Amino acid sequence: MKKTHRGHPLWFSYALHRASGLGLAVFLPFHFYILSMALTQPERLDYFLHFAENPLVKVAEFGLVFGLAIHMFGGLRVLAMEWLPWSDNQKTLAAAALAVSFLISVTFFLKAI
Amino acid sequence: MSDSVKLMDVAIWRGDATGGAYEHFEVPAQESQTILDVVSWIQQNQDANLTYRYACRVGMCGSCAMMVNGTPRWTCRTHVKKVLDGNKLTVAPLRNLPVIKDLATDMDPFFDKWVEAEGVHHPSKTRDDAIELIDPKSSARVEANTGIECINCSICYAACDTVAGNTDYLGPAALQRSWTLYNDARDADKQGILDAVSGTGGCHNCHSQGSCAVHCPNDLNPMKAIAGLKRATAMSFLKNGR
Amino acid sequence: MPLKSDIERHDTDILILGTGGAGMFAALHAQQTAPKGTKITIAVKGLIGKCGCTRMVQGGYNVALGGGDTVERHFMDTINGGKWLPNQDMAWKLCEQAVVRVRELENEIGCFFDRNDNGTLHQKAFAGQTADRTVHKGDLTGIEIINRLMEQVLSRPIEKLQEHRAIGLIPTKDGTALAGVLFIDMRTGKFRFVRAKTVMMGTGGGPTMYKYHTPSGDKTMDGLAMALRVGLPLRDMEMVQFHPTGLLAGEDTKMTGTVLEEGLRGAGGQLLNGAEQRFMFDTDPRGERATRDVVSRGIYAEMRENNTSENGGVYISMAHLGPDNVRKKFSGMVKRCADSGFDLAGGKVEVVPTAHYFMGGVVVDADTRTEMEGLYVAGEDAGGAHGSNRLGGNGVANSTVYGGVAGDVMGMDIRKMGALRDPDEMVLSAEIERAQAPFANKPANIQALRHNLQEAMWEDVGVMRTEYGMERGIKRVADISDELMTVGVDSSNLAFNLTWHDWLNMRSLCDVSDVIAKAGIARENSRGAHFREDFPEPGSMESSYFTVARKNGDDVDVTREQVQFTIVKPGETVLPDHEPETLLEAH
Amino acid sequence: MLDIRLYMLQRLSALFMGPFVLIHIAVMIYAIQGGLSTGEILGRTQGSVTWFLFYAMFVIAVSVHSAIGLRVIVHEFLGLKGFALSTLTWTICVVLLFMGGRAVTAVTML
Ligand SMILES: Cc1cc2nc3c(=O)[nH]c(=O)nc-3n(C[C@H](O)[C@H](O)[C@H](O)COP(=O)(O)OP(=O)(O)OC[C@H]3O[C@@H](n4cnc5c(N)ncnc54)[C@H](O)[C@@H]3O)c2cc1C
Ligand code: HEM
Ligand code: SF4
Ligand code: F3S
Ligand code: FES
Repeated sequence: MKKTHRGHPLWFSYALHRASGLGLAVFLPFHFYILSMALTQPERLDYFLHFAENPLVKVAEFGLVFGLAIHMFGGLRVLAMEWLPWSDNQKTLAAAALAVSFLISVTFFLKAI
Repeated sequence: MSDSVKLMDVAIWRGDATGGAYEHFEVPAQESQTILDVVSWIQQNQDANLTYRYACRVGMCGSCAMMVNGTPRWTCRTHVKKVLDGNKLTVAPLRNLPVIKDLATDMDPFFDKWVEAEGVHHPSKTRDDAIELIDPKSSARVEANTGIECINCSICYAACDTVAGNTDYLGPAALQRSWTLYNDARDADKQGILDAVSGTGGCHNCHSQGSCAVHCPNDLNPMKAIAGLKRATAMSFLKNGR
Repeated sequence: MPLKSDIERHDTDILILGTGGAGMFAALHAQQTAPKGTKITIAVKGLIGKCGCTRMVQGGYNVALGGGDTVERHFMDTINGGKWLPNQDMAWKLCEQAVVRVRELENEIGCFFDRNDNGTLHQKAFAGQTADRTVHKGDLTGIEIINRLMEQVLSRPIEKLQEHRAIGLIPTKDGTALAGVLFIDMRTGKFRFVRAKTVMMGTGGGPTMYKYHTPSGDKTMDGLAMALRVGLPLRDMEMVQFHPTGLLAGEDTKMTGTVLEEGLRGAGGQLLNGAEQRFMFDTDPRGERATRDVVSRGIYAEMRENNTSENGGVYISMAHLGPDNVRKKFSGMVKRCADSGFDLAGGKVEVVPTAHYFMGGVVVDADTRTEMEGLYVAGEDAGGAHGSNRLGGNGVANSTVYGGVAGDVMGMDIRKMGALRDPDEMVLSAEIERAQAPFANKPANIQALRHNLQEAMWEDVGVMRTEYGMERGIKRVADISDELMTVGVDSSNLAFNLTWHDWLNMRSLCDVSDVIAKAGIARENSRGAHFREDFPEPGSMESSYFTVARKNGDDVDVTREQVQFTIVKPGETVLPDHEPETLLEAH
Repeated sequence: MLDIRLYMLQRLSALFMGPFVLIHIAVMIYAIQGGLSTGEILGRTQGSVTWFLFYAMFVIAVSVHSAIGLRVIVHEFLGLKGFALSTLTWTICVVLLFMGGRAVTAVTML
């Protein structure tokens, strides 16, 4: 890939935060819709929940949990940077957020399968 | 060094506000040679019509910045060896600013925003007063000093994707200037500064991409300055509602 | 034939040329003093505040702020440094007003200068000073000064004409007053004539006709060439200051000639010749710490004997002071050298004397007024304040002090001025024709000519001069100048056409080079920056004269004028009797 | 396209959500680990005022937060601004609130 002004850790971390935020926001209405089936069509909800046993869906769920975790920890890093006294190790913190998120989502994945 | 002169393949963006394209030139490589030297050589020897801008040639005036192989750089202080990609160089006008011609951009929007961000001293004293005693080690002064060597080259402005997407965004350099002033004990309008950076184009649009800090040729950190402004404005908002 | 319809016409009240310290202070002060509703316009060859040399100031700003130092002492240092040639009234005002100006810079403009631990301004001493006097912001003082001035100007209702190059001062028909200034709007390539009641010229001289030079690329003596053409007297034109340590990186790079700071020598940096031996102690007991002119000549002598480094200069070596130490103390310089591919901290860097500052300029009074009504000149364009040598730190003090003075004076004078003056249309079209001259010829390489001019001036009218050499220099410059008139520029697209401007730059440089050489011949002694091998003695101070050059038809006449010792006579001092000679502790 | 008010809303809602998301993830892991079936989960949440408040607040925060977040993205990527952008922001917020409200009701109130 051609080198541009973008190729550095904090930009990557920004991109990840944006992608995860967007992903979560797009997923959210579906999530709400499915849950509300409990209200309207419980049998379809059950169908969906069975569907969730499908391994492919498990992988998707892993993505979701990872997205949620990285968005949260990444967001907390940003909040800390903005509101707590400045710290110079933003790169390290961003990497830590990534690592923790990965850990959590892998845990989730392993538990799920 | 070999006897035969090595030729570099240099692609230069040519055009104006209405559009343009890259043109290729063959430029002899030299031992000591900056990107600015390459561009000048082309204008002086191959294409008399090539336009670019420079003044100080030593990294003080911030007028020679261009996109070099995709990244914004001060061309007078960028040695060719540092950026040469195989045998190729690609030079384009600085990103995020309107092009006047070829490699020269219109920097007015950058400076308009500088002023819009209240990037100008608000005096609390006059020439008839003594010079204020200021402890150089006080934390506010130390903070103010960190951003003071900005040469307004607009490299950070070019590196920032938020600037690219959000035309109102004041951008890293202007905001860094506001932060410097906010920390300057001599400035008489701190609230005015906070107000100026709290509007729709203000510091809150920054996504902490950090490209500003990565590319600043003077190793300044506008991202840090902007974080400072966010902190100060948030405190002010919680306290005074603005 | 020039098409009159092709020029745009524009009116203002106060017009300012240049955005260095002089130009920006003039704009700000004019705004403070002029009556409400006065239109102020600032026009500049580059972008506002991003061109010129004020921005490049490293060391700092001279001002006597007490602690034993006085305006009197600053004044005496200036007179002594200028070898009794300065216009004393100007020198006095420079020292006196610097005190006000630095407070203005700090308190109103917002500059922040380095502090001592007790909160007061930190001051240090440049060579030639008898007190710690130089206020600074690290070694990037100019950036701080110009950025702050730039913000002030940008945030005020001052009309901005950026990338507008002044090419002619256009007088009224009777020639006594200035009607306005002719510009090229560089971005479009069109001519624009701007009428104004008062014009301040602050285009900053700039001895860039030398092979090695420090000033900003936009400075090419345009102002002095324009003043010469309009018939104004220029003084001290032989006085070119060389900085001893310009970076030498070969002929193919613009980095060559840029300044390596004075502090390197002050801190103990050693100059070595091609055989890697120190040589400065052969010339002066102070060795590398001698003043700029002495060290420049020391290096030049070595170069003439071919005891040179690879590229024909000498080396500066800092490594014996401990690379880490050097890296810390001179981080800016070390980084700059590293960007150019040199290791200043641990290795040797090639250096060469480099043309730095131009003491000569338009004859003005201490209120910046010239012979011509409506024209004011300040900063490096004005002659007189420094005499034969400018002390480090007095340059930016001079441009900011006198820029402010010009603004104030214009703001007052304009009240007495009636309507805008009408230009001599003949002069106007002659100036346009002049600028269009290259369009008639076949395009050729202008840079090659510039190179020749720089060689000629460096060799024949450079660091050490003789009558024979300067005569040869005049001849060489004349040949180059003639050749320039046969070199064409492709006029198919004049918008932002740098090659056209290269040609115009050469025009100004040739015209002024000729004057420098002629003034050099007229001064038959050696003072300050001017060193004559055939007249190595300074001559008697009491009978000091300065040179005045003026256009006479197609030629230039140089006369000598007696220096008026209006404040202090040679051998005397304005310092009280008990004052020590210097307040500095000996090294 | 964020001024200080939108910024504060977005950051405060984010801060507020921190604990919710953690609990949410924890519940998910716990649920899976414990092999809880849907029925079991619903059995615990339905009729619980605590869970109702928990999820209601979560929905409000997330609606506000996402609406503002999407607003920024839409402005930067699609150039939408002014009235259109504000309308879009509000629409997203209201739609999410509505759908979220239904979901919370379904999960906690039956
Ligand atoms: C590298 C370097 C270091 C220096 N360090 C020091 C120092 O430490 N201390 C000190 O006191 N002095 C120093 N000086 C000298 C000092 O910079 C000058 O004396 C002073 O800044 C001159 O100010 P000025 O306003 O006259 O001109 P400048 O600041 O040079 O400004 C000239 C302006 O005129 C414009 N201009 C030129 N031609 C035209 C035209 N045709 N039309 C329109 N505009 C035009 C230029 O673009 C520029 O804006 C240094 C100089 C250099 C080069
Ligand atoms: C603990 C939880 C969360 C925290 C701490 C958090 C934090 C943040 C922060 C600080 C931002 C601003 C980023 C920036 O401007 O650079 C942001 C943006 C965003 N958030 Fe969240 N968030 C959280 C949960 C969520 C959830 C659950 C969603 C969606 C369902 C979401 C969607 C978004 C979107 C779409 C953006 C815009 C992204 C961008 O501008 O790049 N967030 N979040
Ligand atoms: S912060 Fe750095 S990159 Fe940005 S304008 Fe200033 S010097 Fe240039
Ligand atoms: S690159 Fe842009 S997004 Fe912020 S951290 Fe710098 S200003
Ligand atoms: S030319 Fe001045 S910074 Fe490059």
